[in-house]
Amino acid sequence: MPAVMHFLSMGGRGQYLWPAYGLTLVVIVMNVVWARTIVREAREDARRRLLMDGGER
Amino acid sequence: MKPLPLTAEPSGVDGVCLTPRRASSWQAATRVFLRDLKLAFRKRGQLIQPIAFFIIVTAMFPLAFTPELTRLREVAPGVLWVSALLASLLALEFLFRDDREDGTLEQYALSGHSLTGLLFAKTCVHWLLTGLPLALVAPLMGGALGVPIEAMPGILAALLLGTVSLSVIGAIGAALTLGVKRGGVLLSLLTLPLAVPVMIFGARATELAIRGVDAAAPLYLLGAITVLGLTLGPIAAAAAVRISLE
Amino acid sequence: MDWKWFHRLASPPYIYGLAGRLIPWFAWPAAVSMVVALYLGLFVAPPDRIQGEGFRILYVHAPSAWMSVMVYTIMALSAAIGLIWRIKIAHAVAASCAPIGASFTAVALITGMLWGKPMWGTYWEWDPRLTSELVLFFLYLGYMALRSGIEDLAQADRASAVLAIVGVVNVPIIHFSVEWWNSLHQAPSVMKFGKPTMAWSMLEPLLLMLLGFTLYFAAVLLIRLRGEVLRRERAATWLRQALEG
Amino acid sequence: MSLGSALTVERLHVWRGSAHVLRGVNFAVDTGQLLEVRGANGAGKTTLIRTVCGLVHAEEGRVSWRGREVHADLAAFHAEMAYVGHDGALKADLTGEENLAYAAGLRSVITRREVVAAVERVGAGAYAGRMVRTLSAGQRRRLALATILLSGAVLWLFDEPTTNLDNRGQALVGSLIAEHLASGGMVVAAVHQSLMVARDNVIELDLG
Repeated sequence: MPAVMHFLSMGGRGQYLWPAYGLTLVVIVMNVVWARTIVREAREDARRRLLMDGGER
Repeated sequence: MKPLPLTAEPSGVDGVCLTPRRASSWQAATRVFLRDLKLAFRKRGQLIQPIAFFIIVTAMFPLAFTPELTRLREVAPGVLWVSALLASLLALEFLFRDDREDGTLEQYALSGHSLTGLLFAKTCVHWLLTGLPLALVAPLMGGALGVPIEAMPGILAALLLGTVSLSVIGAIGAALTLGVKRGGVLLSLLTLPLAVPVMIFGARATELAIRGVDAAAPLYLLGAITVLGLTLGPIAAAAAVRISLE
Repeated sequence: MDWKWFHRLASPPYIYGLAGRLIPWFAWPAAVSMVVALYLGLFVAPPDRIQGEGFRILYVHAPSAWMSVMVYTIMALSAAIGLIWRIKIAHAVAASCAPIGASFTAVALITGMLWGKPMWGTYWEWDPRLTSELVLFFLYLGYMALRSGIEDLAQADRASAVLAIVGVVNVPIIHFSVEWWNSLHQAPSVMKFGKPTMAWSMLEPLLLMLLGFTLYFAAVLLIRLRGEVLRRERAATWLRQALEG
Repeated sequence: MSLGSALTVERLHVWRGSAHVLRGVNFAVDTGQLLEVRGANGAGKTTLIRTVCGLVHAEEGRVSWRGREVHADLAAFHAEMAYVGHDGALKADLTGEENLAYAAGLRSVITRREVVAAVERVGAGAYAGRMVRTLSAGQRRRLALATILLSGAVLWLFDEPTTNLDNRGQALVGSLIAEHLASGGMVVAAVHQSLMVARDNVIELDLG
C-alpha cells in the first residue's frame, strides 16, 4: 500500500507533522473534557452549598 | 461649647482651636514620601541589600563563565540587566505589604487624596533606595566585566531609565499580589514578562554603549516605555490596592 | 443611566440557560469546518515550493497562534467590562478564557518548534514569533497563578482583571520589542513561502480552520461559562432550578 | 437648621464571598448623634463600617452623605470622615509623635503644638516619644484616638474603639466622643458593649 506510506511520510516531514496534528487533537479534546469537569464540579459544589444552609440565602 | 453648624470643622481638642487647613494632594504625597524615606533609614541595614545582591549576582558570572575580560564584555549587558532586574524585584514584595498589615494602606485609600499619587510617592522611594543605587553601581560592576571606562555614562543612562520602568511595573505586581499570602515568587512571575521590552531595549543600549556606538535608538525606545509605565503604572497599582482592601 | 435591560440580560439564570442552548450551535459548525479544513489541508492543497509537504503544519500552528492572541484579547476585554461595570458574568467569561488560551498557546509553541526543526536543526530557535508566543504563555501562567493565589473569588476576579488589562496593553509592545530585537540578530523565520501570496487552494483550508477553531473556542467557552456562573451564584432558589434543569 | 440627616444608609446588602453578611441595613445619623452597631462576631459590624467608608462595595442599597450618594464624590466624603480600625494604622518603627504627625499630615496641615495637645488629651504624653514597636496594645489604641482627634473630620467611624483599653481608657473614649458630638460631629462605632456616653443622643443598631 505505497500510497498510504507515501501519504504518511509527508515528504519526509511526517515525523514532525503528525505529532503536531496529534497534539492539537489531544488539546482540543482535553479542553472539552476539562470544561465539562469544571461544570460538574461547580454543580456538586452548588448542591453542597444548598444543603449546607438550605433556606433563601 | 455651642454646637457648630455642620459645615464648620468642629474643634477636636479642648482649648486648642483645630481649624485644620486641608492638605493638598501634593502635600499628602510628599508626606508619604518623607515618611517612607524616614522609615527606610530607620532600618539602615536593609538599604544595602539590593546593591549587595546585585554585586554578588554579577560577580557569579565570571566564576561560572570565564575570567577572560574580552569574553565577559560580550555578555556584560545581559548580566548587568538581569541582575538589576532581579535586585529591584527583591525589594518590591514589601513595598505595600507592610502598610497593608498595619492598616496604613487603608488610611491612604480613605485620605480623600488620589491613591495613585500616594502610591506613586511610595514607588519613588523604592526607586530612590533601589533603582538609583543599582544604576550607579552597575557601571562599576561593568568595569569588572571588562567594560571600558568610556562606556560607563551610557550604561548609567540606560539603567537610570530602565530602573524607573522596573520600579513602576514592579509596583503593579506588588499591588496585585497583596491578596496572596506568599506573593514573592508570584510577584516575579507577573512582573518579568512585563519587563521584557525594558530588558531588550536596555540591554541593547548598554551593548551599543560598550561598543562606543551611538545608543540613541534603544534609549529613545526605553524612554518611551518608561513614560508609558510612569503614566499607566501607578493607576493600575492604585486599582489593584483598592481591590485588595475590599 | 438605567441599564435594567442589560442587567436582566446579564443575570446569571438567563446566561446559564442561554449558554446551554447555544453550545450545539457553535460545536457542530466548528466540527464540520475543522474536518473539511483538515481534508482540504492534507489532501487537496498543493505542497509548498520550498517546504514541500511539511508546510501543512501551518494548518494547526497558525490557528493555534491566532487563538492564543484572540482569546487573550477577549479575556482582557471581558475583564475590563467586569471591572468597570461590576458585572460578574464578564469575570466568569474572563476566568473561562484563560485555560483555553493558555493550552492553545502551548500548542502554537510546540507546533512552531516541530515546524522549525527541519529548517533549524534544533527544536528551539529564538525566532521572533516563537519568542513572542513564549512570553504570551508566561502572561497566561501569571494570570492563572494570580487567580488561584487569591482565595476570595470576587477579589480574584477583580485583581486578575487588572493584570489582564495591563497584559493586553503590553502584548503589542512585547511583540514589537521582540521583533526589533530579532531584527538585530536576524534568526531565520519559520514561515518562509515560495510565493509572496498563498494560492487560494492553500489559503482556503487555513481560513476554514481559523473559523473552526474560533467556533470551537466559543463552544468550550460557553461550557466553562456555565460552571463559572454556578461558582459565582448565590441565590438559592435559582440554583436549585439550575441543578434540576 | 442642620442639613437633614447627614449620613443615611438605605437597604444595604453586602455579600462576603458566598455569605450574605448585610441583609437590608437601614439607619440615619444626624449631627450630634452616636450610632452604636452591635451584633455577634461575624454579624457584619466591621463590614458595615467599611462599606459606609466606601472600602467595600455594596451589591444593593445606598450610602449617602449630606444627601448625596457617597460614590458620587468619594474624595469629598473621605475628606470629611476618619476611620480607626482594629490596627490603628501606626508604623512600628516610628515614634508615637512621628506617627501622629504623618498620619494627620496626610489630611491637614497641622503644627507640632497641635500634635502635642492631642497627645496630652489622650493621656499618651509619657510614651508618645517612644517607638510604637515598644508600646502596649492599649497605648497604641490611645495614639490611634489621637490621630482621629487631629483629623478634624466631622464623621468619626470606629471598629471597636475600646478594645485593649482599661476602664480609664474606655472613659476617655466616652469623653472624646461626647465632646465631638457636642461640637456638631457624628460618630458611628461597631461595639461589643455600650460606650460611656450620655444615652440620650445614642442610636443602637443590632445586626443580630
